[in-house]
Amino acid sequence: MIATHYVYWLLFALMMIGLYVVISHGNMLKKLIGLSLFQVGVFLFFISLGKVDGGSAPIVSEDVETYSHPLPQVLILTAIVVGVATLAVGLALAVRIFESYGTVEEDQVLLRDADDREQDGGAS
Amino acid sequence: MIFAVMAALLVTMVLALVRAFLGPDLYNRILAINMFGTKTVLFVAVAGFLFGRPDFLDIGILYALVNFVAVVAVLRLTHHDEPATGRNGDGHS
Amino acid sequence: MTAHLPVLQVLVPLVCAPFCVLLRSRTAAWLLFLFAALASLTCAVLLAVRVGGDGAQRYEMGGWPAPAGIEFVVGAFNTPVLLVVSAVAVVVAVYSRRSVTSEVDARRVPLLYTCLCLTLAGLLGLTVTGDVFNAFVFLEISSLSTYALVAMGRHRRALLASFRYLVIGTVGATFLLIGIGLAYAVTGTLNMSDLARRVADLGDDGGGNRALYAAVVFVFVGLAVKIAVFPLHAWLPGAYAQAPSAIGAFLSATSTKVAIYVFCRFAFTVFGTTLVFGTMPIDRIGLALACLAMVAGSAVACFQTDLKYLLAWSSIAQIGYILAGISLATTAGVSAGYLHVINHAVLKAALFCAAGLLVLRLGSARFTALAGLGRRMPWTFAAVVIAGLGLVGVPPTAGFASKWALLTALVDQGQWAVVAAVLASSLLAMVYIGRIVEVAWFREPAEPGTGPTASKAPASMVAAIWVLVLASVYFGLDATWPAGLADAAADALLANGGE
Amino acid sequence: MIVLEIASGVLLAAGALFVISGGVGLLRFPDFYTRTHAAGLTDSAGAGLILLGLLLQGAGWETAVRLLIIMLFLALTSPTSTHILAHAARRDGVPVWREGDPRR
Amino acid sequence: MTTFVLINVTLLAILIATALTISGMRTLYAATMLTALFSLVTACLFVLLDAVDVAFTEAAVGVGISTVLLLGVLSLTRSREAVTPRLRRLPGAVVVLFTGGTLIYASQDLPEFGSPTTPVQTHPLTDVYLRQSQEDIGIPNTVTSVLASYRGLDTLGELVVVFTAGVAVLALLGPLMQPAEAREREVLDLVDYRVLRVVTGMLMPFILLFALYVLFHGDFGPGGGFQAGVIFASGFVLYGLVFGLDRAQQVLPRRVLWVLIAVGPVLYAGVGVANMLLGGAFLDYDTFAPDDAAAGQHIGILLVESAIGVTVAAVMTSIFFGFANRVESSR
Repeated sequence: MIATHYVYWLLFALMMIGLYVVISHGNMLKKLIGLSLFQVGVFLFFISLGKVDGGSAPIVSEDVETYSHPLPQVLILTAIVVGVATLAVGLALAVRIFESYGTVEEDQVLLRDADDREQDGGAS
Repeated sequence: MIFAVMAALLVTMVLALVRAFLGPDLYNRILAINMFGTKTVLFVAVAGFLFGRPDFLDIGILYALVNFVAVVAVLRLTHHDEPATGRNGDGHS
Repeated sequence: MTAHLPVLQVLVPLVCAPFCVLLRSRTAAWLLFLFAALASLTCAVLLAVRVGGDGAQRYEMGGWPAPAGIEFVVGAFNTPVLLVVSAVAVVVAVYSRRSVTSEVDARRVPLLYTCLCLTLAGLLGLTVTGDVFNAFVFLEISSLSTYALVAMGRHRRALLASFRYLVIGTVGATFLLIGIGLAYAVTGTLNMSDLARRVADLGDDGGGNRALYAAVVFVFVGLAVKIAVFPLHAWLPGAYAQAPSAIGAFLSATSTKVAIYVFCRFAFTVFGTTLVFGTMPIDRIGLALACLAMVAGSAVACFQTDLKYLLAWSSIAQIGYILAGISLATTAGVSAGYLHVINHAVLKAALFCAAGLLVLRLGSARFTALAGLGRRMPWTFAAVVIAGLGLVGVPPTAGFASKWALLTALVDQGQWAVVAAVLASSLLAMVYIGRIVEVAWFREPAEPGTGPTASKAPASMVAAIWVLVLASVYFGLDATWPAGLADAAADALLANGGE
Repeated sequence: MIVLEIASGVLLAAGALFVISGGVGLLRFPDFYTRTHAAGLTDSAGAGLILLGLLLQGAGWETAVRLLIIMLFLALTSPTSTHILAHAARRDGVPVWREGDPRR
Repeated sequence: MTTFVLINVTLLAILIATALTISGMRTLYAATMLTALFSLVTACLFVLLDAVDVAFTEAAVGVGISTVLLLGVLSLTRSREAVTPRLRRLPGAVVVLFTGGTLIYASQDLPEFGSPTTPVQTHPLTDVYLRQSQEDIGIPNTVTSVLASYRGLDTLGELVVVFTAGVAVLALLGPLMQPAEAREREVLDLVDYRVLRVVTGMLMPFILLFALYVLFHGDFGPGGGFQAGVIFASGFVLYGLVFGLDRAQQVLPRRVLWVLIAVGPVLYAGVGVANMLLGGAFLDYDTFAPDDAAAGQHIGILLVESAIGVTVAAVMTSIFFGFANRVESSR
């Protein structure tokens, strides 16, 4: 079990570190960093599904017999792009939040929000 | 022999990693990460020979490039902001 | 060209988006979005007719046969969703012309329409795709453009709402990705039909394969975030209420609905009814969460002092109704769920549009601003009340038809606790709609001087609102058409794909 | 051919040695500037030797060209980055270690 | 195979140690740099797991783009994280416990790592992609053929996601938001680094050439439109960082970028529409050369990859400009 599944366990540990950072940290930039850690764990998990012992990169050549599976790699190429796109949008939002609230700590932003609401009598 | 080189690279990576963790200031970290980057370039080259398919050295070129970009970016974008982080900015909480 | 309808459905809004950027004019961008919406509505209608005639339509991208390539599948189970999404898009397109100009910086308007086109394309693509990973890609297209749309709201709180939505939404999407990965590890395929076949081959209970069970859990948790099922709803109120009004109307009517459809697609036609609702207790969990959502959502809505936030919380409760119907996993239940998807989309779009009109004329939709204006803006408030009664489920509105169907389905299965929750939630809905009435007609205007600021309600906005309101009344009086669609959808889903 | 193999082995071994000693130096040297020296050692001597050693393994001209490009690239960029790093550190006033100071 | 396992475990251990350190670090500059390091290690792991194309992308994106963007944002915002109250950590821990538990539970029935008999490897798709594709498409790099042809729609989606990100960042930070306020004089303190400027100047043509090479060599080796676009963009980022933003924007004005962003999706979808008009299905490149399917596929893939390259380069560059302009004007 250990010899055949160690990769999965290590990658799950990685994902969970990322997820923990996303949920537990109040700093928005840290959240985004955590998000990318989490996603990298998932990417590696996908790639590990396609790996074959003794296989080689799926670029066909005459003197190679076994290849790893190309499909997970294609999926992860797409997913990496999606990940960086999300990161860019998140960072842009963080910049705007900093410009209008003066902080990127979620707790403080919420605090200032509560002040807003008292002023205009709304509630959420 | 190639295996020994690979082992040496991995050990050096770990050493550079420790330096990157310990800091103690920004410049030490950048130095460690820059060195780590060079090691990954070598890693890709050596791994190609180790597993018998040295056709993918393009990746090595790219690593060398982005490594350089990253170092320049760090210097360019961290410089003014807080010189304080430079001196005693140890990261561990 | 008719054979290409499934791809045209998605392609037209997708291609309109870059043209919005290229032309960079507000009017051109708006026209493009209107065109995209009309074209996709046309496609949806034509597809519905074709599906009614010759059954499910499949379209293989690039001419590659299914498991190797990606295929689009349009069947009775997704035509209602296509129709709802594109019809709402048309109405919102008409509505948005004036609403958006008044709320969004003029220089950002073309970008707003670009994002709207992309959201529409993403939602439609998510609906028609027959490939699980492709579904993830379309989900991300629609989500990413939605984050941008929400962030264009007027207040700085819109930025916070958008950021939270981004973090929660991305975590949800990543969960979906993990689920897809686990399912792929077990079956080796991404095509929905192929996946269903291979899962079925594992045995009735999935062959006791724990990785498959985990895949089901991850996919559903990921989708639950997008549906805003009760404990994972945190992003919804802020996102809907802070977004520009037209966007709020569009999102509230479509995005969660499409996520619900994807949930059905996965539950009934990919993992299979027996695995999801037999071996795994998804039905019981779903019903429990639905009850919580109905009661909690309506209860919180009662305490809101801003019309938009009230409507957003009421959406959470309404999602509970839909989820309850689907979790029953009977034809009657799923059909009731679909019917409520249609009706709720119409009702919520009408209400958010009306709220947007109030924002345009009063500068805000807070109760303090609305106080005592019922007599001065009778038509707008009449629309709010009629649609609101639909939310409560008073006959002869559309809400009554779907709620009745839901109650019948629940009673059939003997789910008395859920019936009680539905009734309690309806009572609470009566309370919050009652509050709006009380504020609008029986409260003195806060300051006598504050009346409508904008001189007159733009005709396009009023028309959009009343089209939706009249549609909801019509669906209440004569529910044969939506009910027919919903029944066909439920039949198709429960016939294990019926593809 | 045996000569090539031996030469390649020797170069690789020397490279490995440089790389490791540079790594140890990076960790053990007392201040930033001395560490720059260690890092420079692995980046230039270590990397150069290893790449040369690989070049002599003889894996076709396509690979050889790429190895040469990498070498050239590293030879250009890595001294540059070390230089600008040290320059910036100097201007920022990172102190120089003298005998008897605590390590930093 | 022990060599492989040893390297694999070492790299994974480095990865996890880095992730843990990042999570504990409160100086965000240091955390960002470690994120760059993390990306490098990930890319090495991808190489080890035979995913060379992915390694290419991850290195370019993770180090070349993400790090630069994060650093840019950090220089705009505060760079030190506040201490998270202990109580707030609880929900995270609970979620992580449940999720991790589910994953461990699932791992009991996951196929063996590296085994050639897993469902993934035995599925007929493997044969289609690895053998059949050589006849259908005739490109040695199967990742490219799956990416651009078999799953061409996913790739269109990916391109649209990039486009969306570009539009979103423009909407949030774009020049639209800031009326041309008088920007302060160029405060470029890399000006005195003559060596850097000379070296960068020497590298620039080489980088652009490399990007083109990656674009057109994607059929035979790792690479393709996306990677080429990112390399081009990081070359431009380098140029902007060293020679100043104004000069970079003179070379590539916003107007041009704006058009280029939109060109990619139009071109890609246009290829699909052309296929439909020629009587095939959407993105059925065979129709380009009815007599020789493989030749048609080549044309289609080349067009599609170029479309991706153009838009990705334009989007990444304009995202960088968006952030960097803020940095400049905030100083």
